[in-house]
Amino acid sequence: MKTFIGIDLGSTTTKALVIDEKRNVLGRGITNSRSNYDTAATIAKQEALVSARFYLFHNALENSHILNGALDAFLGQLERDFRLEQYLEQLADLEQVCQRNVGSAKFGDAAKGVGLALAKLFSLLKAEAPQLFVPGARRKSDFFRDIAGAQYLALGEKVAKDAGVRYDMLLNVFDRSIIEVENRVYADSIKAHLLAALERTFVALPEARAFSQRIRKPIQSVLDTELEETYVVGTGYGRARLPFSKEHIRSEILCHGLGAHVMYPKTATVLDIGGQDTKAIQVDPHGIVESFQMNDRCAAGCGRYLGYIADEMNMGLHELGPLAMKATKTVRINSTCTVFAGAELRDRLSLGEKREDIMAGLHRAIILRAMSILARSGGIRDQFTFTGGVAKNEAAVKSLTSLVRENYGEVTLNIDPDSIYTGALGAATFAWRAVVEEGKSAEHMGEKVAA
Amino acid sequence: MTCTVGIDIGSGAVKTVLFRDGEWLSRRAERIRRRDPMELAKQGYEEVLAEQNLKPQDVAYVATTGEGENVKFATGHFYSMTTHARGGVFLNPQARAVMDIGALNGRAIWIDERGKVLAYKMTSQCASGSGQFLENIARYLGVAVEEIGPLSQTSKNPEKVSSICAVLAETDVINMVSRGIATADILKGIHLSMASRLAKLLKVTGIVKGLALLTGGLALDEGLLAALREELVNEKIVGLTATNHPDSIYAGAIGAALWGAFRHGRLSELQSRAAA
Amino acid sequence: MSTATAKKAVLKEDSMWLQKEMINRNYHEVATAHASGRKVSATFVPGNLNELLMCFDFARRLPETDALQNGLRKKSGKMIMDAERDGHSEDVCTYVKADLGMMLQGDIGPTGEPMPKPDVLLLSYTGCFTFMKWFELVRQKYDCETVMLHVPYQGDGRVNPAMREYVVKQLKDKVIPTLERVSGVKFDIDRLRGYMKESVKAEEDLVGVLQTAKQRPSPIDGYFGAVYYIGPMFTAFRGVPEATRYYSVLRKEVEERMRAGKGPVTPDGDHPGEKYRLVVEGPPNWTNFRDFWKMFYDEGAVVVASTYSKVGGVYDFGFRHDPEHPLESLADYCLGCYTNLNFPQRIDMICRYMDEYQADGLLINSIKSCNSFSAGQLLILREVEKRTGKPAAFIESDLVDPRYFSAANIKNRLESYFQMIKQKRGAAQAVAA
Amino acid sequence: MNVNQVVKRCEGLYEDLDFNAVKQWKVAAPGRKAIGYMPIYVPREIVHAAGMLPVGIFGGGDQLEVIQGDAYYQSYICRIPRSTLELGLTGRLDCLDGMLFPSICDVIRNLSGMWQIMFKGKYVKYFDLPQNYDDATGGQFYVHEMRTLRSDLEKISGKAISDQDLRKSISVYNENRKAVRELYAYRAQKPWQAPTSEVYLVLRAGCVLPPEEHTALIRDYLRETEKQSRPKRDNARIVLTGSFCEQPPLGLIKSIEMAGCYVVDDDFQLIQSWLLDDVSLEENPLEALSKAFLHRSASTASKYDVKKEDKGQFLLRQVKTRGAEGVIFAAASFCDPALLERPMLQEILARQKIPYTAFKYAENTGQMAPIREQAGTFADSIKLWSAA
Ligand SMILES: Nc1ncnc2c1ncn2[C@@H]1O[C@H](COP(=O)(O)OP(=O)(O)O)[C@@H](O)[C@H]1O
Ligand SMILES: Nc1ncnc2c1ncn2[C@@H]1O[C@H](COP(=O)(O)OP(=O)(O)O)[C@@H](O)[C@H]1O
Ligand code: SF4
Ligand code: SF4
Ligand code: SF4
Repeated sequence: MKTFIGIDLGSTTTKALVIDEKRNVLGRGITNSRSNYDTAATIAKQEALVSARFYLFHNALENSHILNGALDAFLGQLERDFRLEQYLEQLADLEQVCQRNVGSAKFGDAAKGVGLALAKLFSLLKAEAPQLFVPGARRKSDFFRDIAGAQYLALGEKVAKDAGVRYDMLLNVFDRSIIEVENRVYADSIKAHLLAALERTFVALPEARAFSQRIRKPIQSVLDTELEETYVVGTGYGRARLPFSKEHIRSEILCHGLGAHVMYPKTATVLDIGGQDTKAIQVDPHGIVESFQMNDRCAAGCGRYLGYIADEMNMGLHELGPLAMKATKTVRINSTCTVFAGAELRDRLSLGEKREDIMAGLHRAIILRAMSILARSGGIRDQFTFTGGVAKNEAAVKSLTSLVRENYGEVTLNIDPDSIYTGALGAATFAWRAVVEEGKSAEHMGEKVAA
Repeated sequence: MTCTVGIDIGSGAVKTVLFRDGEWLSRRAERIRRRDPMELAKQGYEEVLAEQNLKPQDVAYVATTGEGENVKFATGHFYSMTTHARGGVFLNPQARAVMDIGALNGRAIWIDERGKVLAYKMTSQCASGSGQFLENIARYLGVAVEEIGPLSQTSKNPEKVSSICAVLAETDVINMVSRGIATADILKGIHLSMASRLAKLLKVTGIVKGLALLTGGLALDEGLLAALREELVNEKIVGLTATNHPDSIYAGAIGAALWGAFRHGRLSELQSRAAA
Repeated sequence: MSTATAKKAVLKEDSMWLQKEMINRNYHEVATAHASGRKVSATFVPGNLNELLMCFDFARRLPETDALQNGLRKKSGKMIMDAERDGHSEDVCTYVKADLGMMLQGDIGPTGEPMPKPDVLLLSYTGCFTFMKWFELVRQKYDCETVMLHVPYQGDGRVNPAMREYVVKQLKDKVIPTLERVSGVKFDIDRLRGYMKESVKAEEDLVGVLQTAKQRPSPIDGYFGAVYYIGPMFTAFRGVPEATRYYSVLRKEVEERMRAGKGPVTPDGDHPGEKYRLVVEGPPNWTNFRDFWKMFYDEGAVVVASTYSKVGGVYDFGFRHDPEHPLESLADYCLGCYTNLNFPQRIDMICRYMDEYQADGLLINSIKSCNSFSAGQLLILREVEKRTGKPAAFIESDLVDPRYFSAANIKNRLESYFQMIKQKRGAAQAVAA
Repeated sequence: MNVNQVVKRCEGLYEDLDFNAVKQWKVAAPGRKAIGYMPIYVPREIVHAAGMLPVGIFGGGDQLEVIQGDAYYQSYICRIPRSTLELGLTGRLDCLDGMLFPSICDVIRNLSGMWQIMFKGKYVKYFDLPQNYDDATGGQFYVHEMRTLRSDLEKISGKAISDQDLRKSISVYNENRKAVRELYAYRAQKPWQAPTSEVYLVLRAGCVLPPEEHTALIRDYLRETEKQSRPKRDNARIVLTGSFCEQPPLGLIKSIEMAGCYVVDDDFQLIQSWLLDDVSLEENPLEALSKAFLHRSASTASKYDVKKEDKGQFLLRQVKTRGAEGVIFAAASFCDPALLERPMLQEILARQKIPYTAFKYAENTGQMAPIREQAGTFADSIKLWSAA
């Protein structure tokens, strides 16, 4: 079948989104942006296509009425099992790379001990892996680097102590190895993983096993359907480095404007807070951008700010919002310099302020900056759509809501749980338009992405 | 016999030293790593005392420096440039400039042979030349802190980081990695940008010749030292020679302990005069 | 056809060559002034009293032009750093720092010849506060005689008689006597009149050249190209017969391009075709001038009018130097400089350009250095958008500080802007159809 | 009122971003009008003589959340114009019937035009100050500027301003300036009794109070603080300079004092001490004001020094007459005038062997650690080495 793909190569995360000829969203994929843009784009796209398969599974199984009430539970389990399969493969890969790197590191006499400790550590990691994917498990994020990293840190300290090797050395081996592993694309194993996951799922859900033959059939037929990448459009901060021709690139401003419009057709103002930039965009009733403003060269008050804060507090990004929500007052924070965020935090802590109150202040500070950029672009008009990674943060949303009300009165505020994909949705829509409305055909893409 | 303790509470580490009549008896350095610095200060203080079998009442003056203005058990506080200057001449009597590169800020201090601050200059808000930035990047590149220096020195084509902002500089570095720039060249590039900022700070203070001693946590980074030497030549500040000292990280704490002794002397003098 | 093209190419070379020659000769004149017994003056571009300085036989330096030339030659970065090392803040205008840095490096001019210490600094305090500090700094370092000409600001959008009188009085009581004393040359008002007559002719031709951009396609780029065209007029050449000749050659050349229906000439040859017509507010970036320009013509953008090409005098609304009233007209010239206009006037001017030059939008290049231009530009943006209904965009760079030119950032915004204009245009056409 | 109460009152006035004091003054009698002015100097006498209240607008401080104001300024422009705009756009300056923007720098100059566009219908004047100090040239121009202001205000109030009115107002302000001079002299003498964080607030009250009331308030403060003896600390005596426009946050002033410095002279809110001595009541009042401005006014980076030798003399006099041991340059970030002036002044201090240090701030600077460190090191070095 024909698919249209948008890829948004952000400074922090790379997002991909697939739509079909009727502009139904088939799938979304995300990965952390990394040093290798091609890889990031490829992985995001691959993830989106995997998610598209799940969507198609859903449709196929639904049509066959096999699992009636139990369909969602079944697919949820299948997805978790699939993630576990993926995780285990990457973990095995990581172990291998780590062991190799111990050899090349200058650890001298300690090398042997580190090697043994690593072996121990990985056996623990493997043993714990299924735990990470049980229903309702909390993970630091969904990226391998973060999940594996968090586990490695947590278990590594004790392993190091028991084995009498320096913890620093274990950390160093990890830091060296993770880059190599995360830049590997495991394209070939996806089908195999899906099939293996299916087996796991049948184990986990004995009720479903009864219909295993009838379930396998539609799944296999979905797997046999070729998802033709009819047209791909790239956007985002790193778009210039995508191996696409100019025809296949759109500015991120246009994509965010259009994406927001597709999600909420009445959108007039869009705010996007990403990792390194904040954009305020005004769009007309057709989704065409009328004006826009971005933060200037200083990265103060963008998403990365929260990243620094999270690092400083040794917390996951998704934990910041809930902490700030517990605040009973808002500490005034004046500087939103990302780099000094940690210093500011310590400063306030030493003055005896509570963590949650400071967090509330930090979130407000970010939103204040965004409010200025919005004001600069012409203010907030009804309806107002908030997109980008920071829109996932409930404390940021709370600050925004109250500041919008204070300054602009009642406006409809749209936040989609998938708002991080807004740019990719816009790009996919441009891809669709290029073929369906303008009759273009894809030019030859860079090999790596086409592969 | 006068015992004094100097405690330097930095943003990266807490350093504690014990002195008796100008003689350095004990030391402690503890990376903060998200622990409470005030606790670490107390711990360091207790440890240096225990090491010399001393009790708190044996200590004439506990001097803090760095972010230690609010330490409860301290006798007095000196500001870090004052203490780094004094510590600098203690470590190397030839030093006429002290450059302290901490986790967040850099400072260049021009001093005389007694450790008097003649002029100084601190980095301003933006922090792409800070220790923390280097540390973050090293982590990203998978390089241990101790390896940074040696690796940087192997670089043939250093790639300079132009961005003034640490956040944007991080992106610069990521781009470099994707362009296939060697790790050594990236590290050297960062060292060079840091060095050029430091050279600039130094020049602004007005010092033209003498020995410049690196203090603080980054002083032992040989790569930075080498880069600084290059920058001094590039910038034609030829009268200055940069160097470091194995105990450079303690400079602030040493200065505090020594100034504590000095103030103690003054204070008892005043007291005896008042009694008379 | 081929002969015509060939001829035009030669002609183009004529004006370029003429200008290059003039500028180099002036640097040489300045460099050798003291050896040949001439005194040297220094003054600023906005409100430069070139004709008056000529009356005293000064060799004329313009520190802003030095900074600009050093920027184009990529030498300014180092100079700025040197000035910062000498105690200057990172926050302040980089023109000043480039100039002071050049002095610190031994005052070697952009052409490689050593520049002499000025004998007098004519501080025409027009439209920029920094000018005052700049010359105070130079005075403190080099002990030059300084004479201040305070030009009041058009705070309520007009020049009142008291303002004019104040300027003229300063010219008579302070400026002219000081220049006489320093140069040893007696002031001769008829000499001034004579130079002014030359100015008028050149001014007429310059306006003619800049206004060809009203054509579609425009034969010139009213920003990137115009900064070359205004060179002689805004510096040491206004009033010099050579400049008059330059402008008449230039005008013929441009008018010929216009008749041939050709677009502007770019460093890469002919413009690839006019897709977007823009008005630009704010000075250009000099350190990456070619790259910056390329970002425009690669996308098919032509600048049809700019405010920067008026910094050394706003001639297109009728002002000409007036040989009949020389001192009064010098005063009017200073008072009417672009940066001496108040905000409503600046906005009116831009809106007028948008309309008369049929522009698709306004682009503001905001310069970190220049508070005079930049403080409040975001209001200009909003007002012009509101009044013309045309989209405006905002980019940031610096004149001569290479650290503040972020190519990726600017390109990103420009691309988004052009795509936006295109998309809007598409929508408008769809509605029309 | 004891000294704490006086200070509390001033603090209340300082923190009140809604200018309630002005509103109260206006409603106290029908038809009253208030005119705002920005740094550094306007002849308040003329406003006062028109029966109006001159109101000093010194930005929004560190308590104001600037949202809309930021929309008009790039990151490399100082903060005072954006917070002032914020005050205006949020309606906090609606109690003003006009705004004066004196010539201080390009930023304020441009703001005057922006104000005309954004606050249509309000009286706005860019008030030019002469940079030529000859009575016949700059003086004449300046008198003309003042005359314009006078007739503008007459139009607004609907009644003429007589020379007699002007003289009366001049004498009111002569008295106010005298009180300010007393305050400065007292602080230089006993800085522990009059900490600058308090002196600043007492001065700042003059922005919103009628001059007569402010004069009384200063004297209350002096009388009351003298009654309450406070501990004297071993601090370094310094002159603080460079803050003539955007004001530092109070926390910064406190930090400097906490770090071991006594501020014995400064250039905060210069307008209050701009004219160095009494303005003559004998002459034509506008000419008297002009002469005072041209020949007897404070020096600041916004003013041209006619001769090279004049540069820095004012600062040197401050250091000498107040018995200061050093100078702290504290300027607003991105303040071109202050920052360009600084190297010249530093060179002069260096020649005189007067120690100095320098840093930048913004009116909403929140992190004081670097400030404390620099001021502290400076104080340390003065203290530890003063005997040596
Ligand atoms: N789960 C989450 N909870 C809260 N904040 C998040 C979460 N995920 C991402 N973010 C925020 O979003 C930012 C990245 O946003 P994104 O739109 O992906 O940026 P970009 O497009 O620049 O890559 C991060 O810096 C972080 O602050
Ligand atoms: N052995 C080392 N080699 C290189 N850098 C080091 C070393 N030890 C510490 N550092 C760096 O020094 C910084 C801390 O230095 P320090 O002078 O203690 O700073 P502060 O006084 O601000 O805490 C840390 O950011 C760390 O990167
Ligand atoms: S370091 Fe901080 S203040 Fe500087 S540019 Fe980066 S985010 Fe902005
Ligand atoms: S501020 Fe602007 S006009 Fe003034 S000297 Fe600098 S660049 Fe020129
Ligand atoms: S702080 Fe400085 S630059 Fe800003 S408005 Fe005031 S004088 Fe002008």
